[in-house]
Amino acid sequence: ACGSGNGNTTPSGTTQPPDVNLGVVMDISGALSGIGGSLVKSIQLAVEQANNAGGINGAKIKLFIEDGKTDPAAGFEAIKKLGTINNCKVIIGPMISGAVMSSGQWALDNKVLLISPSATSPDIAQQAWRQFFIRTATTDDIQGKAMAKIITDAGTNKKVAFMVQNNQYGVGIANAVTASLAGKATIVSTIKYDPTKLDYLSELQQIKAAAPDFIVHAGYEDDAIIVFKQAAQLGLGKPIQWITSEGVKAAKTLTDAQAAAFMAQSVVGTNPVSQGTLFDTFKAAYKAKYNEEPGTYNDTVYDATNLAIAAMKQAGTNDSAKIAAAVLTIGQNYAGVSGPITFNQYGDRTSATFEEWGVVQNGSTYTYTQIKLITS
Amino acid sequence: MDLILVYVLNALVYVGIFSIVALSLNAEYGYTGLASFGKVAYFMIGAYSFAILVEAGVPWPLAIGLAAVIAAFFGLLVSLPAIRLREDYLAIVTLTFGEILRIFIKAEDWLANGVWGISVPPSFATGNFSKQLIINIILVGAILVVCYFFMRLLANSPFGRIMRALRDDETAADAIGKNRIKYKAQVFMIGSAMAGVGGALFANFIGYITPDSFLPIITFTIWMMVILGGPGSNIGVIVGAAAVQLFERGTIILKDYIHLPVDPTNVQNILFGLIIIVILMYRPGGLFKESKVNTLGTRRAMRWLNPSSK
Amino acid sequence: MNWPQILLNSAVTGSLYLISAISLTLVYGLAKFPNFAHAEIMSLGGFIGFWISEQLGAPLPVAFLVAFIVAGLAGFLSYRLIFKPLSDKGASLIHLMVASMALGFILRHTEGQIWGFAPLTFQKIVWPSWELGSVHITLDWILLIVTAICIGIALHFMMTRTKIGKAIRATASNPKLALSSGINTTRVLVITWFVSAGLAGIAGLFRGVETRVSPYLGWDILLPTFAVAMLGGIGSFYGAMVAAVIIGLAENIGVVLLAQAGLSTDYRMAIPFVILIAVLIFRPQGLAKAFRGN
Amino acid sequence: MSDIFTAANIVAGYGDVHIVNGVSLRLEEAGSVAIVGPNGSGKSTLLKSFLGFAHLFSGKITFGGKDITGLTSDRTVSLGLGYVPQTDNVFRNLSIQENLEMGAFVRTDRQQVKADIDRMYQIFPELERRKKFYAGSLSGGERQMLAIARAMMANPRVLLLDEPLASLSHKAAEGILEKLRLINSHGTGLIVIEQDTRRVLAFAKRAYVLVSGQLALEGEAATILENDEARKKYLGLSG
Amino acid sequence: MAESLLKVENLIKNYGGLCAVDGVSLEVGRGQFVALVGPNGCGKTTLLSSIYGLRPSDGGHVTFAGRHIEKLSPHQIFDLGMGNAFQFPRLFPSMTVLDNMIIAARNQPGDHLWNSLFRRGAWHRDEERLAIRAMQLLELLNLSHLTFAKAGEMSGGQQKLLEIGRTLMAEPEMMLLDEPAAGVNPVLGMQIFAELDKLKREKGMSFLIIEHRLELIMEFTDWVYVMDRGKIALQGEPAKVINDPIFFEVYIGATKERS
Ligand SMILES: Nc1ncnc2c1ncn2[C@@H]1O[C@H](COP(=O)(O)OP(=O)(O)OP(=O)(O)O)[C@@H](O)[C@H]1O
Ligand SMILES: Nc1ncnc2c1ncn2[C@@H]1O[C@H](COP(=O)(O)OP(=O)(O)OP(=O)(O)O)[C@@H](O)[C@H]1O
Ligand SMILES: CC(C)C[C@H](N)C(=O)O
Ligand SMILES: [Mg+2]
Ligand SMILES: [Mg+2]
Repeated sequence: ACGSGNGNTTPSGTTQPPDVNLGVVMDISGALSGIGGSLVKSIQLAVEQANNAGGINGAKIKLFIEDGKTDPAAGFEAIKKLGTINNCKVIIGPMISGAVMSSGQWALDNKVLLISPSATSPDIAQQAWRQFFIRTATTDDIQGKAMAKIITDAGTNKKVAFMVQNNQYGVGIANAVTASLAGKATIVSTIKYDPTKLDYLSELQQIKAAAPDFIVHAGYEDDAIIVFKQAAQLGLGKPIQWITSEGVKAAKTLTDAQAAAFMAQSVVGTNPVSQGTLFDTFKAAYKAKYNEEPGTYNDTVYDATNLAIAAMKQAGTNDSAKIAAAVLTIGQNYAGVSGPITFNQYGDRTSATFEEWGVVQNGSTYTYTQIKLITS
Repeated sequence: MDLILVYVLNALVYVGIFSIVALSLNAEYGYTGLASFGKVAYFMIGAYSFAILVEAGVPWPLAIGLAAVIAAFFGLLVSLPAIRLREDYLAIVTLTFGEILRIFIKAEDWLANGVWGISVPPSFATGNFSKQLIINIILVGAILVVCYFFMRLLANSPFGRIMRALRDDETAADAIGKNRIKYKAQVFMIGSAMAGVGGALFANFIGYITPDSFLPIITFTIWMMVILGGPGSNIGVIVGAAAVQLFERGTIILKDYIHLPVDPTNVQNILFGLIIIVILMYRPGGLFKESKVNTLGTRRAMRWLNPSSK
Repeated sequence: MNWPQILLNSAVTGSLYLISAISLTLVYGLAKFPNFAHAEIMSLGGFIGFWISEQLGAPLPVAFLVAFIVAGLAGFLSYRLIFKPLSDKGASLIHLMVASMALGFILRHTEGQIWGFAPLTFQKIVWPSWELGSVHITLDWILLIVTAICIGIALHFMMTRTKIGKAIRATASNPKLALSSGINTTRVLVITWFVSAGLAGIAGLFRGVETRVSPYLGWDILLPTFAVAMLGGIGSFYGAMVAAVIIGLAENIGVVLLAQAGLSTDYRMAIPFVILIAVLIFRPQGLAKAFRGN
Repeated sequence: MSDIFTAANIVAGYGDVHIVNGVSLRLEEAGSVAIVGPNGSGKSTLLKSFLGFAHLFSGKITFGGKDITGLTSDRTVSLGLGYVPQTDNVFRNLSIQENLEMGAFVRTDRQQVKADIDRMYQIFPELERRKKFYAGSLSGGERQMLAIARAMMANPRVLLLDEPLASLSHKAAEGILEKLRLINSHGTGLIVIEQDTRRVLAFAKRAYVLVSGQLALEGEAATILENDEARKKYLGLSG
Repeated sequence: MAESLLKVENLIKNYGGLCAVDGVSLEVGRGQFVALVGPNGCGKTTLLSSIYGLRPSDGGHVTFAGRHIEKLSPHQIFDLGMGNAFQFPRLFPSMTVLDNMIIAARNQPGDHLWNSLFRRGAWHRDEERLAIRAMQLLELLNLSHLTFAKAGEMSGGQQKLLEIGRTLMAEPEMMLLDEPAAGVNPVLGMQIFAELDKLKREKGMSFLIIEHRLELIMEFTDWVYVMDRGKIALQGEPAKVINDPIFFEVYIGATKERS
């Protein structure tokens, strides 16, 4: 028998308070399965740490993990299942903005709090059901501005090409950058690519033909490796400057020597700045447990989980409205591993500091380095 | 309403929607032998048509009807080149059509908001999920009943006989005066329209659709329902739809209690595959046998052979 | 536009499709159904190759060999455990096809369980590359093209000149009659499945070396593979060669045209099919007749 | 004289339906046997059951003194039992030439095989003209010739033929019978199912009349040909 | 000769390089029973299937009941009143023998989707009549014990019979039959030909039949065309044709003559 979050049914023979259920909807399968899997690990890490530290006022946190399948409909189903069958009041997820859009109204109706680590679509900001949705990722708008700034800083009327994933993430960033560049640069080519396809030679060829000064890229480590590798093959580097997104800045990207060498030469990126020491501790713990580097959104999901746990502790009830309020109060200059977190009244992270980063070579290995901070 | 009950009803809506689509595949494949692996395309066309129409202010009952018509139109459009192909080619071409359509919706964001998807305003603004659920149950249930009886009428009529004949040997059917292109196109239109209705109901229920809700896996799921339930049996495919839903949800819930060292999603998919293979191997006709054409002619012939039994 | 480069890219794309299509078409022609699990067999080849060369550190030729053998065994097993029993029971084309999709599921998620869904990249080997004028060319591309051509020719000779080749075609044409001509059809099928799946493994490994390895590796190139096989005429190796060239060209030029027209390059996957349908309407048998001997 | 082929008490059918009920049949060394009977009486089923293509419920089959009950037909063919099915009897997607080569699949004497193929072309000049064509493109009669030629390529000791003369013109039918007579005289035993009863009974030494899965008559072919009842009921030779 | 029903003029059909039908002209009058004979591979089946639209011809004209049909597809030709039975039966193997029969009837109201679904009265009446007719024919063909068996589970000869029965079901004005008696027991073969003859006499139906059994040709046909290598070599009344040296040369022949 599984403990119920209501607190009134107690497994016989135990004196411990009943478990507190925490739901998780991550995309373990589908197009973003690579990320989804690692996010689950970070959540498990956070919960394990919290349980070792005494849980929620003595109660153990019990995780219920569902697969959102990178599909808004499936994500919605997963949320309904967690909310009804498992009686979860708080759910970490869903991972993609689409699933947030499909389940937002339901979350409000049924008073289930959704905390997403990665749904970055600016569209979500204005939704009527925002009371039960909070996110620890900054929206694409903010990053878009930061990326645009690098271009405008370099001079006016530069030629810009886009090479972005054809999903809400990539297109969102492309739109945000385009909006910020309006009148200040010319867009010469926009390629939206499918991140699950593994071959972008022709697309890159096309960009090359447009002879841009800058190429704005939005993607993740996995497709970025291929993009940069093949860009290197086609000689699509200096003097052309690539500007890529935070999704790329993962240790994994640099494991490929060819891609890393190319990045060291021709690629810079933007990234919300994390507070170094906190992130390093998290990274070490993650590495110790899973023997791999944490990737994209692992920091925000870790923060989301910790915020949820802290809020449940503080609210001391199973009332999701109170928990939501608690998250917003705790989330004022909260020291997260993904940097300081401050929510506005909707539960969106207000402006973050971004850095411009690059890649440097040390002997045979490559590492990320901060070039400068971007304040927009 | 009790939460568990909500979940069960919620599952029932899915059973209903997928039953409708499975019935449509039964018309195409079960009776006519058309290997339509583009089911998700018409489901998607229905869903998007409905969403766009409702957004444009068309009342939802009309929008469902129009979604069916639009899907039927596309069914016709695709069928014209496709039904001249061999069955395996037809399967691959229709499968690709589904993929291309999804890419199209993604790429052409002027049409349907591209990767962002469309929100569908609820048909009854109840502002309460449980009420919404009950309305949807009734709606989906009613349409399913209509589709079921429609299919039954069709299967036990001369037209149903022609469908089966096309499945067996289309050249022979042509040689006895049945215009195979016309009949196949008609079947494709019926199937697409029904799948479109299913899509419209889906969009109406879920309230928000994006291209990524329409992956080829949906086609495979529907095929599994038909193969499992029994191609050529209308009751069968509905049972198949219910069984697949039960299986999917059952395994999801079960994994909360049984802890496996492996990823439950993987286990679920592996089981999914195994079940199909086992069914094909040990019960290739599905759980329910294909129903014989039962027309007046059959009964008349029986009396002829056996005049004593009235 | 850098046409020489586009031509070379087309040859690379086409060569990969060619290996994949040839291996698909072997079983397609013989067992008479499109084997969708072909995709996951390709992925398997990629994973095995990755494991051998990246994780165990063996040289790449060894990886190719092992990938061939393991993928071949997987093909053999799938025949023995699934497709043979099914056809013995008289399963229809569609049933076999659905079974192959189901097998695809099983394999894909088994691979996902073992190696994960996150893509893996080959890093040990850095391929030498040259600039010939405006053309960038790498050694792995050359290897791929040469391998594809060799496989195409070798199989063509095998099918038309050798006894086993003819036995394969005889079994494909009429299994019962083959049996009563003294052909051990089971052995013929076993060999064919093994070779077919083995070649799929090689195609998958090439794809993996070129790009990356994931359980979706095969699925990503399955549809164009079908297009090449169908365009060439199932079972025809010269047909497949011509089709691979056509589709390689069409995709690479098509992408350029798409981008110039301001359309999404994702439409790329539609290109082979538009060509295919156009051809099929006028020539339902594809570019060549099935199993034409000469 | 010793029997090269015997079938005793054959019960055979499809699925679990019994079509042939307790039929026994034998063929002497270098003998020839005709099986005739109405449509659907189980003739083809009987033959198929010898080769494993129909379900053999019970009975015993020997060939050259060996028990071959239950062997698959690729084994029996290498023992020297040839078979020409009633339908689907050529490799449609192989050329004529390749069809003939396939007929000789079990043989290893390559030179002799070549010579034999040429011999077949002499007997069936229609085939030689079209030797590079797919068998699927042959006319009904040409196909029938190819089917028989293919089976003869294996140099069988006993040949089972299911309606070899159907669809053949007078000339072609006589030609085939003549050829069969020749190989028969060289020691190949023949079991022939045929609806062209007059021809086949004049040809074979002995005959069986199969009706509803059971033997109605058996004996010397000539005697059966003269049997008034048989002539009327099964042979269509009343006139 | 009776009023012409089918007229073939200079019909040509090529297979790649091979000219299977090489300028054939022939005519079948209303109420006539015409046979087409010739050695194997001379192009008889090809000729019939070109007439019926199964293999579009490469040249020449075909007129049926006053209409040009060379460009039509089989179902259109069927609708004009012709029927065709294949040399190798093409049945609907998963359907019952009865359904194989009923479906072949002409002008069924239920052929239309709308009627099938919503005007059930219309086709119900028709079904009744068709079922009776089908049973009568099945009895004639000795198949009535298999009424509810699947067509695919019949012997070679039975399938042949059903193929013929199906064509009879359509009650066409004219039937093209490709070796109807091949593989059919001679007793039954004779009965079938007698029945066709009856249809000719009572209903004025016309037949164009490919047949190898001379006794049937002699007994039933009015006119014989002899084909050889894609061309009509000879034509005339059966008694005359059979004694013609040309017929003897191309058809009966001395068997070793050509080798
Ligand atoms: N699809 C095809 N492709 C190529 N050649 C063909 C095709 N069909 C038939 N032929 C050839 O055309 C010629 C005429 O064939 P057809 O079937 O018309 O002969 P037929 O007179 O009916 O002979 P039979 O009495 O043996 O049935 C034959 O030589 C045959 O091999
Ligand atoms: N595949 C099958 N499945 C089930 N029943 C079958 C099958 N094939 C034949 N039968 C039945 O078995 C009986 C005998 O068939 P068989 O083919 O042996 O007849 P036959 O004597 O060869 O007739 P014919 O002279 O017409 O070829 C028939 O009544 C038929 O209905
Ligand atoms: C995981 C991420 C790809 C999700 C993406 N940022 C979104 O908003 O959908
Ligand atoms: Mg028979
Ligand atoms: Mg013929």
